[in-house]
Amino acid sequence: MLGEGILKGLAETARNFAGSFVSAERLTTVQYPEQRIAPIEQTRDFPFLVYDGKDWEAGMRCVACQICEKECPPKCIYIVKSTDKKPDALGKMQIYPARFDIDISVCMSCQICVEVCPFEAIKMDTEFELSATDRFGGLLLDRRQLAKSNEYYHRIHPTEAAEVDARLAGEKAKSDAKAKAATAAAAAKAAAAPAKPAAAPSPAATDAAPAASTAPAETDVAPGGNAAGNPTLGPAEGESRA
Amino acid sequence: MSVVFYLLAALTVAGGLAAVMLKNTVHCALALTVAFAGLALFFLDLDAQFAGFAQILVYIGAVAILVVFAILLTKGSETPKDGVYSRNWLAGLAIAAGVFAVLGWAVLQSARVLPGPGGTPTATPEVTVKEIGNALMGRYVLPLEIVALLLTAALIGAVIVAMHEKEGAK
Amino acid sequence: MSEKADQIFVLLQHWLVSLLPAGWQQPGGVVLAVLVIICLFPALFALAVWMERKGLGRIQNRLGPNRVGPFGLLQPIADGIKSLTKEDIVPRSADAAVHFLAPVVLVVTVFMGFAVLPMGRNMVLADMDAGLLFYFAMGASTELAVFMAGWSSRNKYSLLGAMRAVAQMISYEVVLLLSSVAVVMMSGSLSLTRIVEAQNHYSWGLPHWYIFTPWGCAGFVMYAIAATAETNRSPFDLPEGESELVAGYHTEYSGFKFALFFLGEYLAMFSISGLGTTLFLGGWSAPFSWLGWVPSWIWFFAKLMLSIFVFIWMRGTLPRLRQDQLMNFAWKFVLPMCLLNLLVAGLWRFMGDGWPRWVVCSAILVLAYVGMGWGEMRRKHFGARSYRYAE
Amino acid sequence: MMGHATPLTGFLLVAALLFSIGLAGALTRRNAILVLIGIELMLNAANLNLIAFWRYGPHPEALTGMMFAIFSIAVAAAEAAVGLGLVISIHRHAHTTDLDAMNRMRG
Repeated sequence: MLGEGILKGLAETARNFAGSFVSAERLTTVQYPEQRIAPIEQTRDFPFLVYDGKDWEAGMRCVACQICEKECPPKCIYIVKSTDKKPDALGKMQIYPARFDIDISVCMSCQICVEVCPFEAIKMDTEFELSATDRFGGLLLDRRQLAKSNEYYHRIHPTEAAEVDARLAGEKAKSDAKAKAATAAAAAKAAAAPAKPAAAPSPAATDAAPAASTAPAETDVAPGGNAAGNPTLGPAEGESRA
Repeated sequence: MSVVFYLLAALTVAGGLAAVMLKNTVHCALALTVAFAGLALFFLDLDAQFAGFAQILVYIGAVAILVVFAILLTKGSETPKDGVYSRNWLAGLAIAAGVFAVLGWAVLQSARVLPGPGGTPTATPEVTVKEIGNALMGRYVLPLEIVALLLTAALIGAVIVAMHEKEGAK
Repeated sequence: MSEKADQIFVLLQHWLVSLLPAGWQQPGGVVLAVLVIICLFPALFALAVWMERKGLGRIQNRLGPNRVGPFGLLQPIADGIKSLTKEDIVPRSADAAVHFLAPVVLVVTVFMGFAVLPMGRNMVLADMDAGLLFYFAMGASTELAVFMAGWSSRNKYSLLGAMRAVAQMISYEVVLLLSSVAVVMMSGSLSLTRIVEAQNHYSWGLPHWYIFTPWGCAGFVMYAIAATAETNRSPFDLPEGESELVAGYHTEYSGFKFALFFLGEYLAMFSISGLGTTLFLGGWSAPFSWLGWVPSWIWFFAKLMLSIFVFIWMRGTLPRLRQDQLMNFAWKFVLPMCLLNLLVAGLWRFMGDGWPRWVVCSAILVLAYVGMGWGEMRRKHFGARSYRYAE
Repeated sequence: MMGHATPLTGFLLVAALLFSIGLAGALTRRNAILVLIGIELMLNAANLNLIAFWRYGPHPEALTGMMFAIFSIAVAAAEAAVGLGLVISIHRHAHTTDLDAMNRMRG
């Protein structure tokens, strides 16, 4: 019958209207500045740079590889490489960004920079109250304002931070094992060197041994090195992304 | 001559003149509504309440909107290229002036020749809607039915004339 | 005592007017009444804006404004100040004179509609013999103001919005007139005070309001539909369809002129629901005979606020109608029902008292409603949309 | 309100003036719609005469003048509707509302 749907609709809104006075949990909104709804874990607003340890400049993971700068669709990241190097978490000497600016008035929170970063150096923040009086300078965050500690990262994205830390710890363990193996091999080679004058007739064996020992070391070093050193696009890339 | 009469006369004549002389056609239509409003106030001034409200309802409510719709449908709101007045506008003006001279003379002559009723009005008749209803249903029932027929015919006719021809439209 | 409370405002007016010198008494009384209307209804407008925002909020499971003042009561005043202080931008290509005149004409004609509404026992500004015709005459000239607004802004969207608004208002004004003609036929007079007096009798405590008769109920439903469309509200607010027409005919208005349009829309809502209560809900007459001691003007404003709430309720519920659905509905469903309602009212009048006329009239109306409704729904094949392109 | 101060001739003169303005508009304007506006003005002037004569006439209670005016308002509305319908359909075919250009009937 014509008009039935209208009556049903009106009844529904009437129930909603009356219900909102009776049961409080119908009201989904909160009084914003005073009460807040905890953001869900996957919330993402603007990127920030992660650093380990206390000193933000020394512990910063970013190595100014500029992949995120190239990949950023709205081109809101600007990186200037440093001239000198500083040791990174794995102790390897790395370049660091002398200047790392993100224009959050341009950034569209697409999280592509986080996905392409091979060093887990940039993550998405959940901070959204970023209003500034000066619309250009105020919204251009420099390196100092972007750097936030790993603990902060654990606080806002607990599970994701745990995974990242686990993977980094794994890599560190692997590179430590490799380093230990390298030192052991060097020590063994040094021990083998004084024995060489005594055992001149057996050079072929030592040739084979160093080749063998360097070959495995080579293969060991390659994945670890790539992880820590300058990343080259290709298999290593695939592995760290997974 | 009471002040009200002069005011209304000025309003109506100004509206009429503007409706005829303005360049932009939509402004003419709006000036026309001012003339209609002036006339409606004249009717109220002459204690013809029903006619005054009917005039507002029919003219300002419907005819003015109709004229404005017609202007927009025929792209009349852009100022025409070749002048607003037709070629032989002078002859038209002369004829109109002549007509006004004749009418004015006739009115003034009649006032001089027929004193008495022409001058002062009779007592204000208490015209109630009930009397109008009785008159419409009594003496004027035939014109009422004919006007009803005419309005229906005009309604259907106007729609058919202005309707969009489906087949064979150029 | 209740008699004095009922006539409190009339006595107040007489007392104030008596202070004036003799010659000025009559015009002074009228000016006083006009001043009251001009102050009262914008205040009610502020209350209605507050009711609308809180009501819509509650319907949508949220609180609605509660920051400015207790329960957000000062929110309309804050909106008013905001719109007063906002910059009033007039587009360069706009037609300045007509652009300025449009909101003025709209608000003036809507205010003049209040002159004939009886807000309480002998509390009417101008008790005209053809009061209803005066009201519709004023209602008809608001369309012109809408067109002036749309055309003078020289903006495609506002012209489109104005054309849609005027087309809609004209087709639903016919329905508005016809549904109130049935009331005029039964009460025998165009004067609104006599219409209210005709409804002011009681049998077994129940009032003789016209809504409690079959033709009156059908007439009221159609009047409500036409009233919503006439004021561009809720399901018929296509002219201000924010999504596709930005803000319809008042797109190019800002600051105080936009506030005037906003005021005009709400005043139109007030005056049309005021007329609705006068025609169908018995104006200022009490709902039950034993409630007669309550002052009459309280009933008028209670019914007014109730109909405003129904407007808000419909706005919170119903989706917007497309232009062709809206026009088809007016010309193909509501208008025939109105004409039939006139016949049924005539039948009601000449069948004399008794239950048979109740049965016959309601049967005809229900049958017509279900028949046309069924016919309408059956042909409605909700298949793929067909498009007609203008040549 | 006591009787009118203005004599009948005042109203007749205003009506005559309005009539001639309408006639001037109808004769001199080029756009067809403005000719229709002129005709509307002439019809209204006639209505004003009808009401003036009814009001100042000997038997105002006979309502003849006012009835004439009401019927003439209705007929004028019908005429305006049909006239504008014609103008719109002419515009659709000839793409002009310029009266001087509508000379196809000249043969």
